[in-house]
Amino acid sequence: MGVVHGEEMVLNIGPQHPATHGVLRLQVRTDGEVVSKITPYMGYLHRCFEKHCENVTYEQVIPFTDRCDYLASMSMNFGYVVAMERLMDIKVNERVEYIRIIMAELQRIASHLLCTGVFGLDLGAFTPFLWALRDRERILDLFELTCGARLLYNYMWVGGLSHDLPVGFVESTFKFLDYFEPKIDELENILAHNKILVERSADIGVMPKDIAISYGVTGPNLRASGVKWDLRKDDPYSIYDRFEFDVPIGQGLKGTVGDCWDRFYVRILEIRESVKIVRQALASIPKDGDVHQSLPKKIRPPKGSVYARTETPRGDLGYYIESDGSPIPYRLKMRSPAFTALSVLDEIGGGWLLSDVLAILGSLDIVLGEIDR
Amino acid sequence: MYRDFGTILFATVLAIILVAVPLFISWLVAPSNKTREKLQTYECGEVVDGSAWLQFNIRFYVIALIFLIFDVEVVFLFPWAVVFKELGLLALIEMGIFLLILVVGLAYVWVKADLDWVKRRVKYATGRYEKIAIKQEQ
Amino acid sequence: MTENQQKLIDELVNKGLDGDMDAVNAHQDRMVRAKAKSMIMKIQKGILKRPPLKKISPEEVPNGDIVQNQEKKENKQESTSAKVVRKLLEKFPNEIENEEFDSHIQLKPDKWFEIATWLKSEPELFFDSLQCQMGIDVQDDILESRYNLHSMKHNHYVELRIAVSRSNAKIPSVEKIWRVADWFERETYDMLGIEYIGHSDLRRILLPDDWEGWPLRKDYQEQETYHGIIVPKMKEGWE
Amino acid sequence: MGLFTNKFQDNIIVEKLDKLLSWGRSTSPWFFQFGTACCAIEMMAAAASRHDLKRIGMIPRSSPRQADVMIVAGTVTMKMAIRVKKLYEQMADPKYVVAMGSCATSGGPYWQHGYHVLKGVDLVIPVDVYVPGCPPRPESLIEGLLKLQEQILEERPLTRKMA
Repeated sequence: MGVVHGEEMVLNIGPQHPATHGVLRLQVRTDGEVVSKITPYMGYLHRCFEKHCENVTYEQVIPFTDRCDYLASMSMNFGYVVAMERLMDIKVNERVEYIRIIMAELQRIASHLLCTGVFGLDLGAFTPFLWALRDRERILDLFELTCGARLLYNYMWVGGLSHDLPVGFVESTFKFLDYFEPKIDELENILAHNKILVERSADIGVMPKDIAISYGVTGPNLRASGVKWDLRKDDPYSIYDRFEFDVPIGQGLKGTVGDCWDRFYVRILEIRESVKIVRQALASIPKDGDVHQSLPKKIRPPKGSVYARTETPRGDLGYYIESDGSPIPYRLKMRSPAFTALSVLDEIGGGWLLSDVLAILGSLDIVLGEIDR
Repeated sequence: MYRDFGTILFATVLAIILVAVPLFISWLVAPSNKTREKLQTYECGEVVDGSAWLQFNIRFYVIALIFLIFDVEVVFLFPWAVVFKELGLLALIEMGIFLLILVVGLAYVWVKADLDWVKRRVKYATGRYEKIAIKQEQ
Repeated sequence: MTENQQKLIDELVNKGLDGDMDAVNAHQDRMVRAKAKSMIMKIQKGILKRPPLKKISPEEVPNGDIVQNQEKKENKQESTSAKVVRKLLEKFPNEIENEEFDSHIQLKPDKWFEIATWLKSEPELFFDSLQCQMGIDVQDDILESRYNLHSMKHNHYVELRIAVSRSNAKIPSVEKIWRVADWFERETYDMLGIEYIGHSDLRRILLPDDWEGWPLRKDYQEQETYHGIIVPKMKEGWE
Repeated sequence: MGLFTNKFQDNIIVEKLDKLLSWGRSTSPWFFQFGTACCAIEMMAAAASRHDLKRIGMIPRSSPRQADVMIVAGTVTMKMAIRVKKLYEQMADPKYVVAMGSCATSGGPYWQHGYHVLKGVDLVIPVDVYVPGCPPRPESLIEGLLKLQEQILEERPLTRKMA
C-alpha cells in the first residue's frame, strides 16, 4: 500500500503547555499523528538581559545571570565570574576555588535530577518526578545553609564569594552524599530500565555526531551522540584538572548512539561523576583562606574583550564581555547552550509521532530563561 | 419474571434523577457569562489558525473498520457466554467455527500490513526503526 | 649582576612580553630565567616600565608602554590567529583590515562567505564549530558582527570581526556553513538590525514581529505602547 | 442566626446555600499551571513532595477549562501578555488570579530597563492575591493561597447574582 498522505493541519504546542518546560511555542505541521515540520517560536520570556547588562555595574549583573538559567544559577554565576577574572586578571585563593567547584557540582546534580524527573513526567511517570524533587530539596537545603537562598543565589562574586561555608557544611554534605548514593541507583532502576520508557525513547530522535557539531549542540546532548567534549576536561578552567572523573558518552545500550534514551542516561551517569568530584573536593578543601580576600573594591576592568566558556549542566556557556574601562559593561553577550539545543529540534524531530516529539524535546533539557535571555 | 424488569426500570429512573438534579442545581446556581473569547477553542493561548476539519489519512478509516468487526464479534460472544453451561457441546462447536472465520480475517489483515499503523518517513532512523528511515542520497 | 646578564634579561623580557614565553623558559640559567619572569609579571601588573627595545624599528615601537593583557589561553590562541592570518594573506590578499592580531582579526564584509567556507574546509585549520556569534554597536556609526570560531579537531580557536556602517548594515550570512549561525544571525538581526544576505528566513526571533526599533543599539527609544499595553515604567511614585 | 440553627442534633448543619457554595469553592480551588520563569520551579517545588499543595486541595491542571485559580508564576513579557489575557478569558467563571513573585506583581528586577517586560500582570488581568518574593519560597506561596481560600470563603455568590 503506497504512502497516502492526508491534508496537514497546523497545531500550536503553545506558550502555555506542560511539556514545553516554560514558555515555548512549537508550531507543528501534522496530519493528525505524524509530525512533518516543527518551527519553534521563542521570545515569550525575553527579559532584555543584555540591555540590563549595559546599564548596571559589573557586580549588579550577577543576580541577572542567576535568573537566566534558573535551574543552574550557580553554574551561571561561575561562568560569569570566570570570564570577569580572566578579563581583570584576578587570582582567587585555593579555598574559593574549591568552594566554587563544590557548589557548581552540587548544582549540576540538582539540575540533572530535575531534568530526569521531568523527562519521566513527560512520558507519564509521576512518582520518579516526586522522588527526584525530594532529593533535590536536600541539595537546596545545603545551598540555603550557605547563602540563604533556595533557587537564585548571587553567591559567586567577581574575585571571591559572598559567604564563607557555614560551620558543619562539610559534614552535612558528606551525610547528604551517603544518603544520596543509593537513591541514584533507585532512580535509575525505576526509570532508565523501565520497559515503557525504553520503548518510548530508544531509537527515537537520533542525533548523529556531525549534525550535533554543525548545530553547535554542546553538553550532555553532544556527549550522548558520542562526541567526548567536556569543557571541564578539554578547556579546563578553575581547578578542574585536579580532580579525576571520567566523561560519560552515549554507547547506545538500549538503541542507537545519540537517541533520547542516551541523552537521558548520560545525565544519570553524570550525576554519579559529580558526586565523585564533590567527594574529592570536600576531602581536600583547605581550611584557611578568606573568601573576601581578593574581592576588588571597585570593579573597573581594563579596556578590551574576553570570551570565556564554562560547562553548565546544559552545555558550554560562553560569556563575551566587552568593557570600555568604565564600571558598567559596554556589551555582554551570553552564548546559551539551550539556545543551540533547541535549534536542532526541527532537524531530528521531523517525521516522528506527536508524542515522540515531546519526548525528544524533554530529552534536550532546555530552559527558556536562558534561551530568551 | 416481571419483577425483574421492575428493578431495571427503577435503576434507570434513579440514574436519570441522580444525573438531572445536580445538573439542574448547577444551572440554577453557577455563574455563566459566555463571552466571545471564552467560547473560542483553547490552543495553549494561541490564536487558532487553520481548522482541524480536514481530510484525514485513509488509514484511520481502515483501522476503524477492523476495530468494528472485532467489536461486533465480542458482542455476539457475551450472550453466548452467559448461557454457555446449558447449551452443551453443540454451541461450543458453532462458536468455534464463528471464531475461526474471524481469525482467518485477522490473519488476512495482518499479512496485508494494514495493522502496522503509521506510514511515516524519518530522517535519522536506526535500530528497530531502520525500515522507515529516509534513504540518504550520498 | 654583570652588564651582559642585565641586557640578556631585558631581551628575554621583551621576548616574553611579545608572547613567546617558551624562549624565556628555555633559557638554561635558572637565576636569569627567574629574574626575567618576575620582571615580566611586574610589567604586566603595570608597576615597572618596559625596558627599551634593543633594535628600535620605528613602526614597531608602540605608543607609550604596552600593558599587555597576557594570560595562558591568549598565548596559545595568539599563535592560532597568527597562523590564520598568514594563511589568509595567501588566499585572500586584501581582506584583512587591522594590524596587530593579538585578540582578533578584522575582515571586510564582502568576501566573508568564501573566507568562511575556506576556514571550515581548510584541513589545517578546520574550524568546524561556530562557538558564538554576536553583534555590537561599536561607535555612533559602526555596527560590528563578531564570530568566535573553534575547531574540535585541533582544539584551537580564533575571533573574527566584521564592521559595517549603520546605514547599510549588510553582511553575507554563513548559515549554510555552520547550521548554528541560522539562529545566532536571526538574534543579531533582531537585536541590532544587521541584515544577513542569503539567510533563509531572516525575521525577529525573540521580540514579537511587530516590535519597532533595534533594542541593543545605543540610541534605542522604547515605544510608548504595545497592543495597548503601556511599555515604559509609568507607575507613578516608583522612582 | 437562622431560624433552624441548632434545632437538630449536633452533627446536622443548617446553613444558607450561599455559604455552602462559597465553602465548597474555597476548599479545593484547582490551580492552572501557568509557570513562565524561575517562580515556576518554586511552584513545582511547592506542588512536589516536601511542601505538598494537595494538602490544601490544590491540584495542578494544565488547561484553563478545568482550573479555578491562575497562578501567574514568573515574568510576563509583552509577547506573553496577549496570551495571558486570552488564557484568563478562557477560564471557567468563578476564577481567581494569584500573582506569584515580584515579576508578576510589578516587573520585578526587570522593571527599570526591561523594554519587553510587562510591569505587573495587573495591567492586563485583575489580580486577587499578590505573593512577594523573587522567587517566593514555597511556604510563602502556600500562605498566599491560604489567603485566597479565605477570600473565597467570604464571597456570597448567590446574593450577588440575585441583586
